[in-house]
Amino acid sequence: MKRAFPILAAVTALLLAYAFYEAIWVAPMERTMGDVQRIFYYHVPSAWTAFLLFFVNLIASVIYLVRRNAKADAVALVTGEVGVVFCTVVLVTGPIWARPVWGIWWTWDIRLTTTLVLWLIYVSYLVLRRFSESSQTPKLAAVLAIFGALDVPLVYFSIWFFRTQHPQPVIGGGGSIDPRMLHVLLLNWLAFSCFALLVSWARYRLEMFKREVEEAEALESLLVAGSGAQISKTQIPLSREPQ
Amino acid sequence: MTESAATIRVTNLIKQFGRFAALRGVTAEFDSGRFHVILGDNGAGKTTLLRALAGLADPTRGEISIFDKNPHEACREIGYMAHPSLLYDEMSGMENLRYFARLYDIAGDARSSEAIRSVGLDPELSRPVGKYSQGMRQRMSLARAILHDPKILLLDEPFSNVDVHSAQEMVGLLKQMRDAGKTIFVVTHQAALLEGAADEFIWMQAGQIVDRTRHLVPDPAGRA
Amino acid sequence: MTESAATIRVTNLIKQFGRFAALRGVTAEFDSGRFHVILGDNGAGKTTLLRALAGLADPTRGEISIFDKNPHEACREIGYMAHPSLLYDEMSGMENLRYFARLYDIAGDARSSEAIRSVGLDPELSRPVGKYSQGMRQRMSLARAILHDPKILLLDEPFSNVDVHSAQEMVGLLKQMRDAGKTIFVVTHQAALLEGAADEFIWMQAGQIVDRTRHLVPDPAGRA
Amino acid sequence: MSSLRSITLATLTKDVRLEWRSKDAINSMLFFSLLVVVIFSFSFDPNAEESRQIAGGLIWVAFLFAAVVALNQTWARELRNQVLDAYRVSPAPANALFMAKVLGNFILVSLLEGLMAPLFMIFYNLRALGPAWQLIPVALLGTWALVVNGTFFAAMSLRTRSREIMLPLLLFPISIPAVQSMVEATRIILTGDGAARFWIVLLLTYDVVFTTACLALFETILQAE
Amino acid sequence: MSSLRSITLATLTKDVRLEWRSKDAINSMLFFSLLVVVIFSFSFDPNAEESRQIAGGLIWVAFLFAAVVALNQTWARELRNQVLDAYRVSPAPANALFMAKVLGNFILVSLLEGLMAPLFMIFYNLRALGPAWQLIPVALLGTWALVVNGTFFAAMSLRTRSREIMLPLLLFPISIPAVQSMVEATRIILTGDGAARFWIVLLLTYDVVFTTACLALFETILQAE
Ligand code: HEM
Ligand SMILES: Nc1ncnc2c1ncn2[C@@H]1O[C@H](COP(=O)(O)OP(=O)(O)OP(=O)(O)O)[C@@H](O)[C@H]1O
Ligand SMILES: Nc1ncnc2c1ncn2[C@@H]1O[C@H](COP(=O)(O)OP(=O)(O)OP(=O)(O)O)[C@@H](O)[C@H]1O
Ligand SMILES: [Mg+2]
Ligand SMILES: [Mg+2]
Repeated sequence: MKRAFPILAAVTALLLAYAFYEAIWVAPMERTMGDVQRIFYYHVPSAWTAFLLFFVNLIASVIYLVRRNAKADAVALVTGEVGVVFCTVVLVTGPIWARPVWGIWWTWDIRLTTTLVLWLIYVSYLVLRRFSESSQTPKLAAVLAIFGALDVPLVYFSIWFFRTQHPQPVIGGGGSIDPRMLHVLLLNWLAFSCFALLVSWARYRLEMFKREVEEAEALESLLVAGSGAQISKTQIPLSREPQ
Repeated sequence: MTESAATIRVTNLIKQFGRFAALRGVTAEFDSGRFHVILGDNGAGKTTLLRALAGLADPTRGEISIFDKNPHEACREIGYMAHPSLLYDEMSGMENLRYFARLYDIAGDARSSEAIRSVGLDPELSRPVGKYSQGMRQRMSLARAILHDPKILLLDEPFSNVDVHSAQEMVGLLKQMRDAGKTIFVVTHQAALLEGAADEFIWMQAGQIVDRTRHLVPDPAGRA
Repeated sequence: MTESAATIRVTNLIKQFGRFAALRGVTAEFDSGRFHVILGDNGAGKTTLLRALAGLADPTRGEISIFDKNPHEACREIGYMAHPSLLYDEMSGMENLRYFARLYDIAGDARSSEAIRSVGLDPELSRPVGKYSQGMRQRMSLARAILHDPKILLLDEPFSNVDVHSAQEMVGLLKQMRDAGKTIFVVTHQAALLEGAADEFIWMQAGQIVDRTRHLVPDPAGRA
Repeated sequence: MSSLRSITLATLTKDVRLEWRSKDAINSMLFFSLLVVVIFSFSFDPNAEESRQIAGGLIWVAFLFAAVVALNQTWARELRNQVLDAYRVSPAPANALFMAKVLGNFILVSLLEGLMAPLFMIFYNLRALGPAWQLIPVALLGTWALVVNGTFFAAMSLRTRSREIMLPLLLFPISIPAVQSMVEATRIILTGDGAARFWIVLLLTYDVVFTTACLALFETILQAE
Repeated sequence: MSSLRSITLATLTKDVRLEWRSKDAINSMLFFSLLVVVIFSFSFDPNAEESRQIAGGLIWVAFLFAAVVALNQTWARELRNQVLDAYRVSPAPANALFMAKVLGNFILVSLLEGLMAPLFMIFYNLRALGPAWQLIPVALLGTWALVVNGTFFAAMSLRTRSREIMLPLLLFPISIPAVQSMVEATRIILTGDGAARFWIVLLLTYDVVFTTACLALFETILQAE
């Protein structure tokens, strides 16, 4: 187990490098959009990875609520954080791509809007975690995660009627794509997933470590650290009030 | 005094607030029908222990069993009184108790006025609780805790701000309740008030129970 | 003890809340440099009297003169401690005092940490006051009251919720301050704590001063 | 079950009575909404055609913000003297408290809407070209959607720093589909082009889903200390 | 006088520090602004010509909302544990407290405005056709007007019994001239037809008059128990 982490790190680095090479030099150039289209290999895998992470977040949150398992909570926290990062990548690469091909940075299109709302929901999740003062933050956060997950399909329906400008889904959506592009795309996705796993894992270990340290510190901080007990360190005298 | 079976069992209770642990492994058993007094310095963890027993603070680790149930399930048997009054400042005492009686499914006002009278206040007082004097508020808070006639009373400094005469009456009331079979826990810094009345004194220090004595001894064994 | 001139003069003080009068004509003179203890049942009007002296409650009728000034003008000479802590829950003790020091135009942190240390707390404690235990908060509140080294101290139940040992230390502190020439008023229900220390016991009942005694007599004349 | 109903009722009665004594929430809401109407009427010449297009948005944004102001105070009273603890140690079901608070807020916000809607109609010369009666289910369902989630998140933000600002942060992202449906439905009804049915059904779904979720999870929130 | 300044500063620093406790405060405010803008764009089609017409009104509604949320909690902190009493027994001048609160709210609301305005500009494709720099004095003066009266009335509502009905009834008519000036000035600047000078001067007058009045009367309000 100890050795799995460096191995994963090495594999991820190799995969990312190879996928980068494939995306930039090997994949065929798109006819109408030109080289800008290569952003595709980062845009789409990021989106898929973010979805995956948010899904894991939901599962972990449910597990936490049922089992009260601290590990599940750490997983939820970590996937929330990393998911927001990947979602941000989508929201940044999207407009960068949109500007040259559509001529605008942003439009209220169904796919764009759902992504934005998804991002908003999970940012509010992180804000709650950051601002909570309760020792029960995990519970509150898990509940919010479930609310967020329930909201997503509704968001999707509520903007169903927006005219769309964004390409249809590649897989299962009936769109057609050059198989070589698809190959590169899937490769990139694999690399991104490994990367996400790697980062989440590191973050998870850090989080668990932080909690252990906190607990140890808590139990050690004896009376001197705690209260105004210095003056009465010696003994608690009894009341001598005559009644 | 008959030794009854332990009804409250606390096992290795730890309560952590961030970097600080207010309870560091409390293990104890308490018999029912007895009058326990919890003593200790400021910050020793007495309030935290009481809140855990009342089911208000989920312990970080450890277990509490009350009549073999957890504190939440046993909530009907528990009466809790805290530092803050746990009353609505804008309503009169009677209105407050009437509302809380509904929460415990107690019908009629009889029980509410009985509770108010038993702490030496007047059920007719129409002033809102926010305008009571500190000691009156404290007593009304006790009335709220005993309203549903619980088997276990958890009282956090019930005598602070109460005048000596009324405090003695409150002790009398508690003694009566103990004799009627209730289990009573009182946190206080005025232990002398309870010298004759209490069955056991429990000493806390730095988040742990350091000693339990039958009488109020000046220097209980085992204390540093 | 030398008899100094009366520095606080209260003349026929009446404080009315709607239909109810909490003070019904209090007339008294208090000498400076003495330690006064105000005793009385709950609702007797002790807190109301103290608030009037501090300038927080405008009397309905009657006059207060402190060093021949009204309480507002004399505010620099008065230190007031109340039931509620009068502290910001979100700031640490030191941060609180640092702020209040600014209000009194006291420069530097030295005085603040001195005040905190004198009530037996640690100026380094970084926890916000809201997370202190009840007794710790009470002591910090006393530290706030003595911060600007006032000539007159008005303390409303300073010992409630404070553990016995610390209470005795607080009494010691007050005795020292009295010896340094301060005038001290303490409202309390734990009069026994002050038996040796206080110069005078003032008994209130139903909004009036009914007796003033030198010693803590069990049943002072004039009390029902 | 009967205890759920009776406790809900008791809590609701108490809240209404206390609110009636102080009138805190209704006042700040009223003031806010009046100013909003005034601001809009200054900033905008009510030309019938245009106003109909955006009136739906205006009205609902005003109500959303007013509701947030009111919701922020929902739990304030329970926090003073920690009365909430008294509720938590009692055997009363958490959901009774929740339902009472939701109903209280619902009444309050509906009342406000009842007062404000005519004002809006007058200021903007609005007349619905579609079936006007549909505005009523839209308003009721929409208000419920705002209030049920708002009450829930207000309870959640009790345990956080800077409570007041937390509520919109949590509430707005989750409310987007509801707001969208309310606005669209209102616009369709006012302009009369198209049918609002889809939006009403969506709103209903939203209400059902989130009311269920809130009832299922409120106990957890309440007991989290 | 110097004590007025130093105590104002001390109080302001304390308030800002408490607001600022967490570095996340600014982030959460940014997020809040983003949410408000997003909610608006769900309610109004930002591409529509009409919504640009009322953008001035929209922006001020959003700011007003932020201000009300901020004002509502101005005194809350001083009331908990009755810290206000500690201020009242101290020799510190009442106006120092008032100025500190006003400045604190002013900074908070201005900051939010500074964050929200660019977002509005982007999402609504706004571009001022008149002299854009004038928006800055309008925003500053308008914010000051909202905040100075808002803080004063919030303090007033802490004490008086009759405040219930008084508060909205007083504050509302008093605020209308300010609100009208802000909105008109903004509209004129955005559309570019006419000069906003009259409104800016009106706003300035309003600010001067009410700041003076508040400073003259705050002591009375504070000491009333
Ligand atoms: C402006 C912000 C944009 C955002 C927020 C965005 C968001 C997304 C998301 C979330 C996905 C994954 C959806 C899914 O698989 O269901 C996606 C996929 C995709 N995006 Fe974008 N996008 C943006 C702009 C663009 C632009 C400008 C283009 C190119 C014209 C583009 C082309 C694609 C393509 C080809 C896919 C893959 C189709 C698929 O499998 O779904 N996107 N985008
Ligand atoms: N929510 C909290 N967060 C952080 N620390 C806390 C919290 N509540 C209590 N503490 C700390 O835990 C310790 C024990 O507090 P507790 O209130 O149980 O003391 P106590 O024995 O009741 O004291 P007192 O006699 O003064 O009431 C104190 O040092 C206190 O500061
Ligand atoms: N703001 C108020 N409005 C109405 N009545 C009040 C108000 N403040 C105090 N009272 C009443 O005045 C009486 C005296 O109150 P006060 O607080 O002075 O009593 P006290 O002597 O301090 O009592 P305790 O020992 O319980 O603190 C009480 O009956 C109280 O209910
Ligand atoms: Mg305690
Ligand atoms: Mg008192």
